[in-house]
Amino acid sequence: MSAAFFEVEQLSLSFGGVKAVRDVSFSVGAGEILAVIGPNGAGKTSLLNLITRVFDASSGSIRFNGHEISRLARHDVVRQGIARTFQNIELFEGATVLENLLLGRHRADHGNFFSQMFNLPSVQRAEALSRERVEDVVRLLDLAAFRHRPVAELPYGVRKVVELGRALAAEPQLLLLDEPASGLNPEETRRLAYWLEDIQAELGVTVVMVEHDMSLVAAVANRVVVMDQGQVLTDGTPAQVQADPRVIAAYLGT
Amino acid sequence: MTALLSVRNLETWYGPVRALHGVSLEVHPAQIVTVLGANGAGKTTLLNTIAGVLAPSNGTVEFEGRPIAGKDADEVARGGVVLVPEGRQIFPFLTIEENLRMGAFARKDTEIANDTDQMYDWFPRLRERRRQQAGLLSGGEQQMLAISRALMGRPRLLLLDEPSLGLSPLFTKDIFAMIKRIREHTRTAVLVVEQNAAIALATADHGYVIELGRVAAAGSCEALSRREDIKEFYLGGASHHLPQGVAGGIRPARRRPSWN
Amino acid sequence: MTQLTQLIVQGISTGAIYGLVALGLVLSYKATEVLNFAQGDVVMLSAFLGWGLVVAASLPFWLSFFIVLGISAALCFLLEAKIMRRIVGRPQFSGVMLTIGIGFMIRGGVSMFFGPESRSYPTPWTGQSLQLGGSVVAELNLVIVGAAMGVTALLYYFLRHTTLGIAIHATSQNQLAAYLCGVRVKRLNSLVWAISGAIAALCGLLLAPITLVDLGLWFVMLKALAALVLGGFGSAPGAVIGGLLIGLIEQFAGVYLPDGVKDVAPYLVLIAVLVLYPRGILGESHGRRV
Amino acid sequence: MARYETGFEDGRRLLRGKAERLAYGLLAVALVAAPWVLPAYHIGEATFILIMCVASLGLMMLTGFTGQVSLGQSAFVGIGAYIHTILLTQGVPLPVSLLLTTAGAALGGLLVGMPAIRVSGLHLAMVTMAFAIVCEHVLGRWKSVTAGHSGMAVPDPTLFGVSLGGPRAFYFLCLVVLAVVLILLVNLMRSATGRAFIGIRDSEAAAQGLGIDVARTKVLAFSLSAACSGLAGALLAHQMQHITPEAFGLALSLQLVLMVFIGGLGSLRGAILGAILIGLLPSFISSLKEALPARLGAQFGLELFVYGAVLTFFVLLEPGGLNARWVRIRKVLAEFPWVRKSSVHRTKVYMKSERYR
Amino acid sequence: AGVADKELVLGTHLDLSGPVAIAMPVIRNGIQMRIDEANEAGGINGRKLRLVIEDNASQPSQAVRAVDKLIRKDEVFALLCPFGSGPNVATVKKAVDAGVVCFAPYAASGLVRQAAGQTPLLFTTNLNYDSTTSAAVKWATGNLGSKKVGFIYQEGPFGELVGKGVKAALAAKGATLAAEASYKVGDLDFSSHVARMQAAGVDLIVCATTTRETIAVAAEVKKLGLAGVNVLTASPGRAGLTIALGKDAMEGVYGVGTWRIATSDQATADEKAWAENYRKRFKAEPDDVAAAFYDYTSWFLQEVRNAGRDLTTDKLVKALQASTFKGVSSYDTQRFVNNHIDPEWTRVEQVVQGRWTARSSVVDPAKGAL
Ligand SMILES: Nc1ncnc2c1ncn2[C@@H]1O[C@H](COP(=O)(O)OP(=O)(O)OP(=O)(O)O)[C@@H](O)[C@H]1O
Ligand SMILES: Nc1ncnc2c1ncn2[C@@H]1O[C@H](COP(=O)(O)OP(=O)(O)OP(=O)(O)O)[C@@H](O)[C@H]1O
Ligand SMILES: CC(C)C[C@H](N)C(=O)O
Ligand SMILES: [Mg+2]
Ligand SMILES: [Mg+2]
Repeated sequence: MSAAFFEVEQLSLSFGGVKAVRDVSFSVGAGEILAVIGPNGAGKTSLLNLITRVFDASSGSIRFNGHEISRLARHDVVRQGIARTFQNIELFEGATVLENLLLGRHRADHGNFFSQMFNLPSVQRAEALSRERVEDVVRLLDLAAFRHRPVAELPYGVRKVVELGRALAAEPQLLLLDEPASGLNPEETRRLAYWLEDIQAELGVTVVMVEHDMSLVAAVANRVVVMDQGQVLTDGTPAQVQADPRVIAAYLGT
Repeated sequence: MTALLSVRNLETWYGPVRALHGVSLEVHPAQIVTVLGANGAGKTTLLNTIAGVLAPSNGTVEFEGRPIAGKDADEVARGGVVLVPEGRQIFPFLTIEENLRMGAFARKDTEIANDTDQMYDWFPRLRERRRQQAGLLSGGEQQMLAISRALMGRPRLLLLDEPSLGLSPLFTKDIFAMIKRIREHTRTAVLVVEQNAAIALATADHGYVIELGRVAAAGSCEALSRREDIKEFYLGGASHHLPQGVAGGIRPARRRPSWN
Repeated sequence: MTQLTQLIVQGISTGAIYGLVALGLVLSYKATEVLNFAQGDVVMLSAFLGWGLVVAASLPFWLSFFIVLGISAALCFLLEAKIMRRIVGRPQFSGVMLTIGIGFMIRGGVSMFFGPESRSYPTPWTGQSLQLGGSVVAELNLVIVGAAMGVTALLYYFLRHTTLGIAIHATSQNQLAAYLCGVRVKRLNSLVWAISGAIAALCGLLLAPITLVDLGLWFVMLKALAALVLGGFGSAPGAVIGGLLIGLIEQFAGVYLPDGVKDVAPYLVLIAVLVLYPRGILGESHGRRV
Repeated sequence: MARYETGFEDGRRLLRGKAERLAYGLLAVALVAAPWVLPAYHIGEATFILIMCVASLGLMMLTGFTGQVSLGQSAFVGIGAYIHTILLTQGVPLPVSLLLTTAGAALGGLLVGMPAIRVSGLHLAMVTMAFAIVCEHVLGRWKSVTAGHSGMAVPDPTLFGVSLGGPRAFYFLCLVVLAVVLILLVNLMRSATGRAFIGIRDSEAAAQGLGIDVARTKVLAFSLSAACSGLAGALLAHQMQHITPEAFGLALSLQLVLMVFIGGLGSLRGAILGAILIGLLPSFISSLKEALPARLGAQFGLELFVYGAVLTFFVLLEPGGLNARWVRIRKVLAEFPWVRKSSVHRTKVYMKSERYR
Repeated sequence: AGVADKELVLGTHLDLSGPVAIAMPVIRNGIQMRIDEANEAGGINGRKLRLVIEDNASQPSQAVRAVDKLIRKDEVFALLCPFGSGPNVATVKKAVDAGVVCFAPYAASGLVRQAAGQTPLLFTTNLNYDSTTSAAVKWATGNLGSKKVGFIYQEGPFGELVGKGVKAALAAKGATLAAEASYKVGDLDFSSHVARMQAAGVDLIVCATTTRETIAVAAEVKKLGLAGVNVLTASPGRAGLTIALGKDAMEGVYGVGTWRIATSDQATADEKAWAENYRKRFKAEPDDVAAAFYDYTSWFLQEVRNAGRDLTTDKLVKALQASTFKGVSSYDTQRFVNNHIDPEWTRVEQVVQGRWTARSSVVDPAKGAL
């Protein structure tokens, strides 16, 4: 598989003495869903943080669509078409669901500062367009009932969905999800699986997702990368890794 | 046998919103009880109300025969009911060691050092990092810390709000095994809210299902696991967990666009 | 040479006062994350109370000293228990707003009760000075430096090495979790405010002989704030270091820099330090995980 | 009062429904008619409040929406007042001078904002406060430009040869400026930049993750709020007729912050309500003094005491600020016959550390 | 405005809540005492007097609003002894433009006059800080042999003006200031100011300071044991209050006296009666500043009476311009020349055994000795 859509090579990161990520390499083809699994503290979140430039990698490269992105400014990563969710949910607590979703579209063209101040017709059109796109997301994720609710008072599960919606509103080509199913019950996890399939099939979005729920991974992932102690332990199809004795010993348990 | 914890008709509001509509449940000594329910059903609200984090506007909570409803959380905790809250409430700028020390804040005995060692044995990851600021731990590591901090308080009733959140499958199994072990050793009763209903029902003795702030079903875990509706909603379908590919399962119908 | 030592000695003793006031701020900030803008007014109030007891009620100095410490501690205890507690859970700056309002009330109240005139009263140290290595030091200055060092050492030990001290840190970082650990959060917070009130009273009683008992005493707050921030919010040794630094800067800028620079020198340093070290000199650095 | 949206634009509309259009129409009429109804003294007070509204709207941008507390706003008001006065004495026409002043203050905000955004929270409050102290000092010392502490007389505002110095004319000048500022800010807040402000306030990590350039947006907010404050300063100069550096000291900064907090963070209406309350306080207190028995009324410090008491009262009573109370009242009015007793159920609250942001 | 059938409304603004509030009670007492006396005697020309006091907190901006209220809402006839250079400079024009007489502001007269522009409605009684201090410094260089002069001053108009006087006096002798150090209102610590003086080796420290600061400087000089260094304070620091508070620290300090201290041993019967009256009214020791403001109020009311029953601003101004006055605190009879008090009687005094004691003869800096 040459000229992969998204590719990480020899990526490393350490905090003082702690080597959180060590020489991690993998690649994802366009439209694939890649799951990253591994024990707690294996460095999965750190890996996502490296990709979205929260941390500077001590070495290695990240290529997306043929561009090297490991030196971009943090806010420029989105412009490349990468959006993410957070393990501990980072919503804008003081805003409503709708505003959160609209914020997801920050990178779309909404006119410059002055035209916004004067609310020029171009700005009005852009805003209406954004709202339309956001409504698509609302429809997809079934959030209509919560549209005008402040996120601060939503239950955990809904908040997770809103965060997913916000990332989708950015119309990314690559979606990074950090434990999207944590806190969801099996029924809800199943809904999530459908959404992920839709996202992949209808929107053509590539997904890299960190997840502990093996049922979800088994259901949607095309490929799985297993990490342990900052390193890639193995990779393969869900069935392959689930059968790997090392994965069972370190991660799945018997 | 009298109940260790008995909750009767509990009602809790968030400002104008009623989240619990009169919930009753019981936990007996050395019993493991699980509470299941969809998102927003009110499970967290229930545990928080029992622990004194929220104040009920109606109903009673009795622990070892003493009423504890409406008391402050610290008093409830000192009385032997310790909650591991949703969303890992650790002390981010204290070290792991200090976090554990805070867990034993109300204790005066000399066993604290022993217990700390015990925690480190159960969670070796924490020993490695014990002088590190807790806020820098990974999500799962923080969850381990939250659980072990609660255990440091030697509770007689442990309230767990989604302990498996963010834990690897292996660790989830470990945690539930541990709950059982602790119960065996110290006869600590446990009330656990869990999304992973399969493992919760396998571990617990008794279960409650909460829907929209009311108890929708209750019974022994075996009985609950056999019920079709529970299999469907909480155990993820009858036999297989998730459909393989788009073909499997029944898709929920797409909603039409709605405006309000 | 003597000029130099004189300046250093003087700088340290003024700085110690700033540091001492800042220590009170550190405490209440540590426990409740409220930056107590009324601290300066409590300092002022204590000085007036001291005058009331020593001059108006003709009590012996040391008796008055402890009574004032007690009154001020009780006042701050009540302030936390009855007022500050009501804004728990609101944005951090609400505390600042509230204490500003309370500070105004204290200042207005003192001025209504005692009248706005300045006054003075004798202390065991009034007018005593001694030669120290060729420079003159007022005894009072030594007392101040001693008090600042003593209080800092005590606080440092208390906050670092006692379980209760750690509980104070814990409470401010995650109040809910502290409750769940069985910490009597409310009582602890009030207690910490009481200690901070006692420290404020100490400052007031030590400042009065230098500056007169005066409504303007609360101005010391501005310098204390600068000291607090410079040292890195919420660090007891940091506050004292910040205070000493500001004291010294003022002295040296006052003598060696062009006229007028002295008044802004501490603030210029403050800006420079914070822009370079956004968390202050001894501020704890903590990343936030996402 | 359920509202139905019938198109994507409806979500952004400013005035919804007949009732609202009517209410704001009446308000506008009242504001225009006021100078003919009110006695001269009250026109002056109203003008002062209009000016304070402009300044507090500026600070609301920064503190209420972007979450950056500034205790240094007085500096920008001062800078605005001085630039405007100097330009006017140089013969620059009023509208040009107002624009240049706004631009100048914005530039000032930019220069201060760039280093200041490195710190946040209370640290930022202290840095900006230090800046305000330094700025006041410089205004007092830079005698060749500012005439030092003796201050400068401010020329009367004239527009195309017509003097706007009279109470009525000046009232209208301020009213127009406030209206323009308000409309521009409302527009901004309902578009992408406004959302970005809120995003930064609530979660910098997420904001960055969505492609918001946090540093740039913060500096923008700084600059914008400085521009408003500078503009307010220009008007304030006319209101004072004689400006001295002390007029732009810490007390003014505190007042502005109080307006924003008591009005209710994160709402433009709050900024205006806050400005009205804090702006009216001094006259309220002085009339209170006359109403009190002479012995009490003549006490020194009564002003301060009452001022502090009112502040304390409002901070304690109105967690969400005046704006929240307004919203609640409006809701009750809208649902009138079916008034529901809500929020009788007190919930416990816990302090959330803001250090861990 | 302000003249009703049975009432005459007067206004003033003082620093009731700001940094100089300490100095206000005596000022207010002085004014109030005279007004109460007049009212007790049945008012003036059949009108009772009502004084509206507003707070300016020493803030020009607040003063503007206070004056606005006094003029527009209370519609006062005149402003009587409003306090502070900053507040007065900022508001005087507003007042006189509105046709309100501004009488005896306690502020740097020259600056207030400059701010007011050409107007007959402003009457200043406060001796110019520059000319009076200048005279005192000249006296010191002659009589104390001071060679190197240092200057500690409050930032603001008051300090600047005193500085002008000091520099003028030195320039006349071909000298310059050896060192200067400023402070802001509210500063508590003066050690660095005095250290700066010490470093420059001065033998006379001129202070443009008020009560607290004067004491602090004197105390610091004492503490350091600076031999042969004299302290000379401009008129605001030369007050009974300063000694009452500063006690021993003030011993030996020189001051620029711009009014007589009515409570001295050589008090006349009138003055003794006044002092007794003051004690009775306020249950406090009489104060020289109170006496001065009692006098200014007296002078004003004297001319209100002379202006007659059909009182107008014009009439009052004419009456004032033609008036002469001698009160409990004046060295001798004074009048208004160009609406400023004349002659500007001054003398240098020193604290001896807890009392301000004359050291020079009484002079008018512009004209010579009394
Ligand atoms: N800022 C930091 N400073 C120090 N150590 C850190 C920091 N961030 C992460 N670590 C450490 O790096 C390791 C990897 O953390 P990471 O969050 O990537 O794990 P993870 O694989 O996402 O685990 P989990 O499944 O529990 O979320 C952890 O052991 C953690 O303690
Ligand atoms: N702070 C709050 N303010 C208002 N409503 C709230 C608040 N917290 C929870 N709720 C509401 O109370 C109901 C119960 O919430 P709760 O958090 O107890 O659910 P849960 O069963 O724990 O859900 P989850 O599985 O997602 O954690 C929900 O409808 C939620 O919207
Ligand atoms: C009168 C003096 C005390 C000085 C006063 N502050 C002034 O400005 O004039
Ligand atoms: Mg993780
Ligand atoms: Mg929950």
